[in-house]
Amino acid sequence: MAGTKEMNMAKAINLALHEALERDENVVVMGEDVGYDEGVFRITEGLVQKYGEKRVIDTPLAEAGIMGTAIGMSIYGLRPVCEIQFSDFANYAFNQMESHAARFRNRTRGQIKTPLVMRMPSGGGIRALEHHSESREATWAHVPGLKVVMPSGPRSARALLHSAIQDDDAVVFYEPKSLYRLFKEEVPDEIETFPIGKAQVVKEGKDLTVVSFGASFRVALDAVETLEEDQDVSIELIDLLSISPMDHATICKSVEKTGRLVVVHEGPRNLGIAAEIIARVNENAFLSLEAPVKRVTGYDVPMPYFSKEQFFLPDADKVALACMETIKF
Amino acid sequence: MAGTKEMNMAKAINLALHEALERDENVVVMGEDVGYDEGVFRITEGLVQKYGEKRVIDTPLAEAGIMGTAIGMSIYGLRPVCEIQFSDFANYAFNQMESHAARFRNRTRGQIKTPLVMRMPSGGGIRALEHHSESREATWAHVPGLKVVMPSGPRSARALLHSAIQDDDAVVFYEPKSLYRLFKEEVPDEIETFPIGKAQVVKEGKDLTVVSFGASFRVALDAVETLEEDQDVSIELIDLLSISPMDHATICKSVEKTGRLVVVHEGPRNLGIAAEIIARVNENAFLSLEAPVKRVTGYDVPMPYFSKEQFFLPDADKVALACMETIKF
Amino acid sequence: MPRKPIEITEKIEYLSILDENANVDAKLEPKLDNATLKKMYRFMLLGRRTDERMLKMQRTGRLGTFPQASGHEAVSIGSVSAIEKTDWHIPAYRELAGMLYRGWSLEKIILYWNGYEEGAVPPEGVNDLPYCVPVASQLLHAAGVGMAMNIKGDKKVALTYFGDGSSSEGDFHEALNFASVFKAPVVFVCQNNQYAISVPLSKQMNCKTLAQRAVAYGMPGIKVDGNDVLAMYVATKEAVDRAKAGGGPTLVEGLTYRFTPHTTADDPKRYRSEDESKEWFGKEPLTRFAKYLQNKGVVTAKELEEMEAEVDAEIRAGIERSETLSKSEELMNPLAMFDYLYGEETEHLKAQKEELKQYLEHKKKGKKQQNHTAHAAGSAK
Amino acid sequence: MPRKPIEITEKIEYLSILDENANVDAKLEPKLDNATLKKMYRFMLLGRRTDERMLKMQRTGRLGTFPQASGHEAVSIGSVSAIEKTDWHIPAYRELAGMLYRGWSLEKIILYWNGYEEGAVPPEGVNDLPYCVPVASQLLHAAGVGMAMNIKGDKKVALTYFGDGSSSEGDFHEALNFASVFKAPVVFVCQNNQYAISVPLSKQMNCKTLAQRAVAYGMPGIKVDGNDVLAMYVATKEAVDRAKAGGGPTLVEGLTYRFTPHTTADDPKRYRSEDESKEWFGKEPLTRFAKYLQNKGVVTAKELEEMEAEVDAEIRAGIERSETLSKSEELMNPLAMFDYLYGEETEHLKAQKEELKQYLEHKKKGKKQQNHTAHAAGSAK
Ligand SMILES: Cc1ncc(C[n+]2csc(CCOP(=O)(O)OP(=O)(O)O)c2C)c(N)n1
Ligand SMILES: Cc1ncc(C[n+]2csc(CCOP(=O)(O)OP(=O)(O)O)c2C)c(N)n1
Ligand SMILES: [Mg+2]
Ligand SMILES: [Mg+2]
Repeated sequence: MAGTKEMNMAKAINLALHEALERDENVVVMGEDVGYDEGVFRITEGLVQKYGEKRVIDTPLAEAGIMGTAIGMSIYGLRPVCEIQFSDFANYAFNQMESHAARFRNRTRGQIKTPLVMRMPSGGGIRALEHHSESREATWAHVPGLKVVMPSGPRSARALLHSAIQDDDAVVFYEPKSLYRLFKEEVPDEIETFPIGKAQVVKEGKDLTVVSFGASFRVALDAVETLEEDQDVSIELIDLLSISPMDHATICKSVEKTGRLVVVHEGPRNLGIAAEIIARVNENAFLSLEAPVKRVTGYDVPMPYFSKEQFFLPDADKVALACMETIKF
Repeated sequence: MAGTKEMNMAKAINLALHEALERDENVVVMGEDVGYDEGVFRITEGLVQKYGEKRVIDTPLAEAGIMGTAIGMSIYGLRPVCEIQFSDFANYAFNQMESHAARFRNRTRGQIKTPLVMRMPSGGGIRALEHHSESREATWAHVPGLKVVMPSGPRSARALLHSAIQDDDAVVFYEPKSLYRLFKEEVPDEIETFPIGKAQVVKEGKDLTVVSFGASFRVALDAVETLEEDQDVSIELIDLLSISPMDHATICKSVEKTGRLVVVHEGPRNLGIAAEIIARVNENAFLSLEAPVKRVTGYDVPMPYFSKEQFFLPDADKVALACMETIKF
Repeated sequence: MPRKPIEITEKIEYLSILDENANVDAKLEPKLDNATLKKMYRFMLLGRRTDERMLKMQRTGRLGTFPQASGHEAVSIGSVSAIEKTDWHIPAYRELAGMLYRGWSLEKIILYWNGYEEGAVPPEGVNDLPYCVPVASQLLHAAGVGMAMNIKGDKKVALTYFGDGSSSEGDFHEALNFASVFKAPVVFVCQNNQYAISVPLSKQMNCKTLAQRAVAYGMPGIKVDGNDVLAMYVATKEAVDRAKAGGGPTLVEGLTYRFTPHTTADDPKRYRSEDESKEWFGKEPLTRFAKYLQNKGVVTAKELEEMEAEVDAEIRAGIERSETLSKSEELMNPLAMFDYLYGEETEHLKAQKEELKQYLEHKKKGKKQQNHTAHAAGSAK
Repeated sequence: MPRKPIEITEKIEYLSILDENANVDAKLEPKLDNATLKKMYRFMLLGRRTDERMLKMQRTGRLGTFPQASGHEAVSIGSVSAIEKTDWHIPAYRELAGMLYRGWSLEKIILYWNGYEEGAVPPEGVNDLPYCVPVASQLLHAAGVGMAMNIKGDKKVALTYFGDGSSSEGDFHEALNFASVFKAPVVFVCQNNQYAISVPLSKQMNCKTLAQRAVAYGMPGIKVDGNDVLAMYVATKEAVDRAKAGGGPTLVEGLTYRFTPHTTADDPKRYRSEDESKEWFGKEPLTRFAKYLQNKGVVTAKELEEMEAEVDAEIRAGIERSETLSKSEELMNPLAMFDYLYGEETEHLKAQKEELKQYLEHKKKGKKQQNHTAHAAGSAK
């Protein structure tokens, strides 16, 4: 790798947007307050100043409108990168995404495609108002025809965003907002892409596999590091990165080695991503499993108002407990 | 049980609506074409004639409008029973249901409730147009705060619909449309309710548990009956009925006995109901499992246009194969 | 500190040129050459006859349920003939005539309603989207296409359609608003057939005209006799020209009537009176246009007859091609359901495709075995 | 076969009664008794001072992010004072003054913005819904409440609010349309502060006034000086009376200005000029109303001062109560997150509640142990 620069995730996403606008004139950025306000999280900083109002578009306040017109624009040949201000409000765009972005290619036997990205901050941990903290990636991942990815830090955010923008299909790009400015990481000077549909084994281990993604990945990492320091255990840690398509092969390979699995995510448990991971491990590595797979996830309630959101969220202690229970099973 | 009458599922649902309007003046029926047209499937036959336009309401063509105003009406004290013409179009109502119907009680600490029903025909098998055949119950079941049920025939349809209407929470009521007029069944004269959140063991067995619901339940039943006739096997068959809350206790108890499980449903596999069932069996009956759980489900593609929908759908042969593979594992 | 009326500056108009008795308002009559006029009529006729033939096919089990389009030919053809091939045509599902005009083959149309994705693949040489089922959602695509034209600096227009009932959907509102804010070159044509399945417009909205909804978006609105193909043409052409000149979108309401049930699954007697239907049959769009063409000397009665025969032959040939195609290996291949979802094959779908493939092979073997057994049993008799 | 303009029959008006210099149009002035006028002012003041105090709390970490409401008092109070307790009040999130007027306690307001569901529980004795975050979605609830009133034959009204930007959402359209079709007694009040966060109204819609959107629903629309509490009262009262008399809904646009950032997380310098803000500060709603009250002899300068002191004390007491409450066992109990989702306890949530409970106990034990160890370590020193 040539040079690198240290930056936080907000900056890394902003960098990817600058780079994408620079290298491909078909890329446009659109959404509520993405122009002169530079986004409520300042992710679109400097874009309208540099690329003008034609390519960095402050839209009316209407999520179906944003995604529906983005579909039209993508069919025309553009590559819209849309910001939904908070993932919670993407509910309003569900029909456009499910009925159209997910289907145009299939129903026209490959003739029409919709290369667009729906970027959205998600998840809890920043003491935000109600309807500003949910993690409902499973809702989108259940839609055949969409791709759903979620980075866990600056480098994966920038790389996955480039992958998403270059992808010829509609990609839902989750931004775990609690990570925006949580930490910095080295990001290569050269534009990098991560293949959509591939997980990363971040750390090898022998006794247990832990799979996570997004902000929960940081929690899982924290737990794993503490456990390996304090206890005599060796844990393999996988960053899912791509939620759909999901790379169960990497997970199953790991479980074949460790025999045990804990999945950590912030979204509700019932029909959450962990359920599908368990189902695939059951299908592909059943005989390797030596203990039930543990789910450390959000509970099946709406995210509590922020005074008690920390109790809803997975934390390192919850993860550590689950890991030890699974190892000792 | 006193007397019974034989009827098909369309008639049984219609009966429940008549009964509900009759016994509770707060019940109102609303939706597109539910009045003089009596619904595109004629489920609302005779209602407007008997209960008038104030209580049987032809709404404008707007699904968010239907569910959003129903929420307001339910808060006011009514019990709206809404028809979404095809479940596919409920996409448009997703925000109202997810952000509001699922949350009012919780966010007001029990002060405000939204007793409403969202009825909708779903699933394939009737050679319908695109966007008229999907099964996406998992999308709704993943929403904390909603209840989701799906009957598998006339009797369960009428009983569950009464339960849903009497329930103080928002209930998504799936109607597997291919069953509307497929067969008749004895339905008791007295009004009957089935507890939401309870599955039914329809048939006991020793070698394998099969769980299904809705139209797929008929397919599963068919397969089970054939298998027991043709092969030396004993299969326990469970009709899930309630998708959320889900009665995993009944499933796990069965699996503890049989050690083997096949789940059959029409919706896409990825993050479908079977995934959650597998996850719960993994959590609660891990040591009993003697073979990987098999999923016989729709594939992870949009429902193909109808000339090839039968290949997408679970059929009795697919189920039978999966059962035998699981038993022989 | 006054109390005063606010003046509405949006121009909302009504237009009719060719009345039901084929009287024409010469001042308003568009200057169309004979070839164009003939082409317009021909496609109205082709649309009508195809619709009728498809109904027969449906009744005899050779076609799936479909939304009939008889009566909607003038709205569709009057508007579509006002745009160029390179412009965009974004239909709902009653634009049969217009789609044929744009080059959608009869076999595609039939394949679509017979449950083949191949029927949704747009023809080459035009910029068309396929039928759209979730009502009003296509309007946002049109707005987006129009926005893209502005971004790219292309002087084109997007022509899109929706029903009267569909104007109740939120997507209608968002689409007209986006188009208007971004001055997108879009013409929104309402097929106002006065019913959404069974629900009459008076229960769908509380305003006198659909056209006046344009006031909410600061755009011009025009209500047109939708059975008058000339008026539809004029209204659309003005809107197209304005859009291409940077004047933004227009709402065109074509008042017409469904001469048929909503779809082949519907029974309009439940909600429409026979009198009402009869009255509207009298306003039928083809008859008056045929008369106009004859009066003008564009076609003779004989030519009209010949056209009927031509159209009939064309439809027969189309049906035949569609039936051949639907029996082709490619179109019958169920495994194709996995092939077009994403730009590349995913491992996950590859596995499901394999699963279905093996199942189909297993079934085939099973059948062969059964046939074999049956055969053996037969020969044993 | 004419071409003619369509006449718009919906009445769209503009209303202003009390101008920024406190000149009053005597012909239009509502006849309100002194007690009512005073009450209106008092709640405008309470709203303003609460907003200001909450900002200070937020800046010092004692409150979460919240949308500030300073400047919106006249729209809120002018309208809310036109309904009865038994009517329904369905706010968005800038109706701080109106909610206080309706009986929402200060501690509830503060609890809400401090992340406690208890702040969303409506007070007894009124028919209020809590704050609504997904913009425009509450308008459908109001339409439904209005429809229910008609079904039940209740002569009440639902008063609901939304922002200028929110009128771009599809739910806005569907709500106004449903209300209008069903002649539901609903008054839709737009807090037109000319911005949706940073996006000015000119980029949100392309029509001159928001009020004219009423034309699309066949309902009356009125644009009001939203800093003029008398005009807001008159416009709303007329709409309320009409609604209760069966005349259906009205759209009331109150033109005003946010004197603050959008929320405490926002920086308006990015998108609004200081000049513009200064101009609007000059149109401030409280000052002119206070002058009017003094001119009219309703209050004296001294009384106004006393009111300030009272309000200040009230806010202090409210903050105190909220801080006591937020430390109460009940409000601190994380396990409550499982208790209100459904009417009955489900097995599934019971298990998750138990899981969290055990985890919390485990943590507590861990902490005790740690403390113990720390203590032991300390004593060992
Ligand atoms: C979002 C959505 N809801 C419901 C339907 C079912 N549906 C199909 S056509 C129709 C009526 C449409 O009425 P209108 O817009 O007037 O068009 P028309 O069919 O009369 O041409 C309905 C309710 C649908 N296709 N899409
Ligand atoms: C559906 C939805 N999308 C986005 C947001 C985020 N958001 C909160 S307020 C706001 C601007 C609202 O503008 P306006 O309607 O004019 O009301 P104002 O805040 O100016 O009072 C936005 C975009 C939201 N709350 N809901
Ligand atoms: Mg219609
Ligand atoms: Mg605003």
